[in-house]
Amino acid sequence: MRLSRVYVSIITIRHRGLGKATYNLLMWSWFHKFGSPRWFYDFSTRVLPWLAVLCAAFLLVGVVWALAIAPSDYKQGNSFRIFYIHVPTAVISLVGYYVMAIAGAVSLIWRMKLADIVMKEAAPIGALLTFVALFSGAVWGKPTWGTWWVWDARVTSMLILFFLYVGVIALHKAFDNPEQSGKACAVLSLVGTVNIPIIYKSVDWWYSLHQPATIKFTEESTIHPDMFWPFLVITTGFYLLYAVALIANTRLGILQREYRTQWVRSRLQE
Amino acid sequence: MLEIRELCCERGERLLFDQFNLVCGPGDIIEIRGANGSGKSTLLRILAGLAQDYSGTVSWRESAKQASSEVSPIEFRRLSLYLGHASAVNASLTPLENLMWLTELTTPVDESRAIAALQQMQLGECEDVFCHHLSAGQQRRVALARLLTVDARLWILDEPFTALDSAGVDLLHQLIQHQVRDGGVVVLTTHLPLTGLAGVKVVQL
Amino acid sequence: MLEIRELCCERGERLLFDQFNLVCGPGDIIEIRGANGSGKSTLLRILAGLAQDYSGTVSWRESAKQASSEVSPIEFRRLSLYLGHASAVNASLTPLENLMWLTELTTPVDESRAIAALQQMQLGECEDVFCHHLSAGQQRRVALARLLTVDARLWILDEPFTALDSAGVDLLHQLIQHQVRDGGVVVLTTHLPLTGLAGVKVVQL
Amino acid sequence: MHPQRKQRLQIIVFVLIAVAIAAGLLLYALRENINLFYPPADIAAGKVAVGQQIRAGGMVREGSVERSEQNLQVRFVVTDYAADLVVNYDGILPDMFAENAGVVVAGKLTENGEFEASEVLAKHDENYMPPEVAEALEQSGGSSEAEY
Amino acid sequence: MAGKTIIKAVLRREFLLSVRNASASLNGVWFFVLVCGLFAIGIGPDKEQLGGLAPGLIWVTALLAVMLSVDALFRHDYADGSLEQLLLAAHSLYFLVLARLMAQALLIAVPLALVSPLLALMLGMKAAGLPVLILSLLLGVPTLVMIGAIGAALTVGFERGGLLLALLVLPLYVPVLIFAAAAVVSAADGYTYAGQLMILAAQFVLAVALSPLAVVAGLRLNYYH
Amino acid sequence: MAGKTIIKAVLRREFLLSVRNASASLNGVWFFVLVCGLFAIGIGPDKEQLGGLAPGLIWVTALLAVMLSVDALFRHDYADGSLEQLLLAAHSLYFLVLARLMAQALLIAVPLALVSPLLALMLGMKAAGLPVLILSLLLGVPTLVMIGAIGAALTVGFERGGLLLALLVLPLYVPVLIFAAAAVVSAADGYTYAGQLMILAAQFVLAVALSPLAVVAGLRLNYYH
Ligand code: HEM
Ligand SMILES: Nc1ncnc2c1ncn2[C@@H]1O[C@H](COP(=O)(O)OP(=O)(O)OP(=O)(O)O)[C@@H](O)[C@H]1O
Ligand SMILES: Nc1ncnc2c1ncn2[C@@H]1O[C@H](COP(=O)(O)OP(=O)(O)OP(=O)(O)O)[C@@H](O)[C@H]1O
Ligand SMILES: [Mg+2]
Ligand SMILES: [Mg+2]
Repeated sequence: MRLSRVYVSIITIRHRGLGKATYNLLMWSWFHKFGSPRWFYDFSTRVLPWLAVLCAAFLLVGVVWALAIAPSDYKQGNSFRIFYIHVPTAVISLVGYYVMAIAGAVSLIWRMKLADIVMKEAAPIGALLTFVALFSGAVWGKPTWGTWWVWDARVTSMLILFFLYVGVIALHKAFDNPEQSGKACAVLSLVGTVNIPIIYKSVDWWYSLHQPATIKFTEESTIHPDMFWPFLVITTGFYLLYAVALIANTRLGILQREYRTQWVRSRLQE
Repeated sequence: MLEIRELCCERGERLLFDQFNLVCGPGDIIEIRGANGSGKSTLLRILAGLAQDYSGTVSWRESAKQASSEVSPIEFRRLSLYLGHASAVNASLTPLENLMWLTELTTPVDESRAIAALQQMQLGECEDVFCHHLSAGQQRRVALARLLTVDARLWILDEPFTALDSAGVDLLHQLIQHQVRDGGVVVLTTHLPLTGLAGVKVVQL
Repeated sequence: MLEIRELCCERGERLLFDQFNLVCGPGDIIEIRGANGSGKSTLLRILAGLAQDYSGTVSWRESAKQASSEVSPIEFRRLSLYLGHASAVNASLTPLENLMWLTELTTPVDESRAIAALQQMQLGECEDVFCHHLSAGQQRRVALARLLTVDARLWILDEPFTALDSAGVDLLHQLIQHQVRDGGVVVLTTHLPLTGLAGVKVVQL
Repeated sequence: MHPQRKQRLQIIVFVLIAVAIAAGLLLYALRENINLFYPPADIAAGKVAVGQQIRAGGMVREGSVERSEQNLQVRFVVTDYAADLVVNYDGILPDMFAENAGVVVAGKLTENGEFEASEVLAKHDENYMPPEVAEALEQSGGSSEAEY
Repeated sequence: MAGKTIIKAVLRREFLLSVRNASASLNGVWFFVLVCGLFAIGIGPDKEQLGGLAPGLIWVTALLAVMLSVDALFRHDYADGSLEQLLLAAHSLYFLVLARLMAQALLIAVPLALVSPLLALMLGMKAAGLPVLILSLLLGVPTLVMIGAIGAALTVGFERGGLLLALLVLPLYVPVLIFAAAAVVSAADGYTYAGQLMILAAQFVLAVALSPLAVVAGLRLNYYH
Repeated sequence: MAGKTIIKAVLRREFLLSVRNASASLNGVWFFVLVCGLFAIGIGPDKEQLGGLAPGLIWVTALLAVMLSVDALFRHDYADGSLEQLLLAAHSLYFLVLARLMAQALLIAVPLALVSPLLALMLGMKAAGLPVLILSLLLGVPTLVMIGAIGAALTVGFERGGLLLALLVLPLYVPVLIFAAAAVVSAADGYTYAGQLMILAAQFVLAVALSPLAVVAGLRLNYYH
């Protein structure tokens, strides 16, 4: 009985009987400070320009390298270059879902406004990336597979991912109270996180035409280094682009949500 | 004992109430008064535990002195009864079926008591007519019959007199009087003059 | 001139009214009174032309003398305005959008008149809030604003005072008084004492 | 215990038990072969019934492609380097279809052990390299399966 | 003329509501795409097989999408009392209902028709069938809306009307389905399809003229007492 | 114990309502039968072809039938205020919601499973697949109900929620569809299917435990203010 009580007090984060320090740690007061929209807005004002410059640099170098300098493929010729758009967008759109879902979880559990805004802004960006991955894949499919659409595992699961994003966006649009829509979208994206691995596994098992992984972490990649380096550069550029887009949109979201507060007024007047 | 401290709530950029305080104990009838749209219903929903976006505290204590006697939310739901603008009467159930369900959400009840309650609300004849055939006042009576079957300490009634005829109003007055005589608390809103009730404390919103 | 002859209506094996007769002319305020479930709403719905299973006749004549001056059903709909328990206010439209639509079903209207009507009903601030955010009384006011924009001769109002605060009740009293002074006819039900209105004819059901 | 906490504990215990059961079921399921995609070796081992709709895949064996003169009939051998599968197909082949390249065929096995394809898809392999490298590899006798 | 004001008012409200409510017509399109995807997943990815089935699958899906949209047509207005006010409008209900139905038909048919070529290609339908697919949807979906509205009017008073509606309406959808699918299949295979389209058009014209009568009667029925 | 009374009360009401409301569960069955019939019409009656497609078609149809049933799950209770009273019940909502969902799952799954062999035979599926078809429906449909309920809870406040629900819920239905259809196909072709059924069962168990959490959160947020 005593054990269960300890357990319950841990999971419900009850502070009675716990040390003040532990309580502070568990209540994440520091976490809330950094989670305040105002802190984020000011912080990002300083960071965003640097990030944007870095992003532009990586993308520029990456694009030139990928399109002009990197060799063409021995089988596919120049159509292989779609690789440099397709793979980064595909990977980031997946990562983006988790960014959204984690932000949703944080906003639901700790009622953090910033997380709520991040989650909502992550959805359209993710959907756009997914769309680009689908589209570039389709364009690539025509020369390589002979058809621009197949119901293959990865392709199908990507389509489903797209719909998961669209669902979150539609749900967000359907409410007119931002706090309600925040909770609703958080619940939905969390349900999605439980499901995404299941969907991926199930679809993966279902049928496979799409190629297996080229870029591997545990063994050596099956791509020639001359092709791999520009890929790394451009992928870094895309990650940065994602970050820049998310931060910029979040700033807009913050302004929209907090436009009545004193600090937003003062920032806008500057 | 119900205690409201520094309640503050805003809706669509309008501050409905700010720094609202209220303490009431056994035997109190509190009438929340205010013009249309002043926030009475919102306040009652917050008391009942339905609305969530407000700041401040609402608590119910078993004894006024001990701070530790604050009850848990589930316990509070067992002790309180909320009756809002929507009467929660399902159109395709009979009055008895509706009443049984609504009651059992908080208090176990046997059918005979429910039937007696319906009879007291003058619904004896309509016991097994589907509720969508009932008149507006009769539907309200079905919802109000719950006051007779549930053993709650705190009643939260949002315009309970709506659609009732004068006999119904009198009956409800009696029920309220009875409840506070037993040491209960009643918080209600209405736009009618509450002349039939003694000892009403009016709170202007 | 409204003329009801030998109206008879039964519901679920209960005779609500039998051989009901009523004649009223310009300037009349008729209050239908009765206990909950006595059939007031049913009667009003029959008058408005919504319910159909009854026997007897309901007719509206331009002049009391000529039998041939009875108007056609569509003409009658243009001349009458029915406001029932359900207020016909769509939750995802704004008050103005709701009012415009409801009015234009019978009377062409321009927006400025509708806006003025809403202002008179104290809804000026909520002009473009979606109606599901409005309080019960404010929704009722949206429905009632139609009394100001529609040019009807006969008002059929089923418990129009529901959810209104005392200012709202006074306002509605004035509107009714104004309507009958202009030679209109008002048939209404309510469970409130109509002390604020002069010359009400009560019909017990 | 506080009734509220007791109920919360009940929920947690319930969820944990459910997750454990689900994990057990999944572990059990993963031991079964539930894939309908077969390499030629499995087909040769008789794991596939005649007439069953399946998908098979592997490399197109070099020099095995025979095209008909009159119509679109093609016949080629798919191999996973452990066993061979003879495939017949009547239709337009995708552009990327080539000897020594990956392919996925959908269809069914016929009585004579050959595969009647209703669809042929070129499966792009996961190797990317410049043409010169590929040529060099070719000359040195390696296959495109080369590792870096 | 007063009639025009009323019809305009009804149309304005219709468009306003369809814009407000979670962009309902767009949702119809998403539903359309999703269900086609589900079919591909359920049946298996064999493109040749899917290509042959595509006209049938697309049309059955369109039919379900219409049914779902139509279900909500009067339900909310019934609940909040707007429907009784519509029935008391000072104008022939036939034309009011017709206006609403036409508006809905437009709002539902056009998005479906626009997105259908994409789906058809994804399912591997032959490109030759595409124009006829679009045409058949533009002609057939409005008919489905009109027929569905009859069911919606009859079931508006029931709590769980959605499935009851399906039961009433789906059998009536069969003629449209048959001719529409046949037209698309013929076109995809390079045969003549004018006949089938003519029949679809005839059905459309009939539905436009007759269904408002039935809808009005159905709506009135709910206010019998 | 008070908890038991409440759960019993919730279950009693659920069954009463489903009996009263135009026998809603039966309507699901009719929908199931009708749509399968439409497929036979839309695709053409080539029995051999249909037989191969049958598992997929039947399962997609079942999935739509469930979605339609689930849509009404909370809508009416929301409109008449019963839902707020449920949220104020003196018992952990998790178990109350779980009870309702289980009741609904039973009411929906059993009739579908019972009628499915008939449909399968009509569509020309091999008889070997029948027992597994029934089993897969009994295991899979409850999962669909649980997942669908999450969407229903989130969209309960919207006028035209049906299509939005589809958008939210159908993508999540994919895993169930894949394994269920695969189990039936394997069984019909004489292969092992235990693995797929196990996975279906695992999904069911997970859904039972987790979906009430999401449903409760979803219902609550409609009463946020
Ligand atoms: C519409 C069609 C397509 C879609 C939706 C799609 C989707 C994806 C996705 C989701 C990934 C990331 C997978 C992961 O990280 O686990 C990916 C990676 C990749 N895709 Fe595609 N794809 C499509 C077509 C193609 C085509 C036609 C090709 C070329 C033959 C291709 C080549 C690749 C490559 C090389 C990768 C990187 C794999 C790795 O290294 O992990 N894709 N694709
Ligand atoms: N999103 C919103 N935007 C603007 N105003 C809102 C919003 N949500 C709620 N409100 C306002 O909040 C108030 C809520 O009022 P509430 O229902 O509590 O009033 P009430 O005092 O019960 O009125 P009544 O006497 O009419 O029942 C209304 O004035 C309403 O207009
Ligand atoms: N099918 C039916 N079976 C039994 N009784 C029915 C049926 N349909 C209607 N009734 C009865 O008919 C009466 C209709 O009452 P109506 O709504 O007209 O009352 P009312 O006078 O307006 O009452 P209130 O003051 O409560 O609004 C009710 O008593 C109702 O019980
Ligand atoms: Mg109120
Ligand atoms: Mg009445």
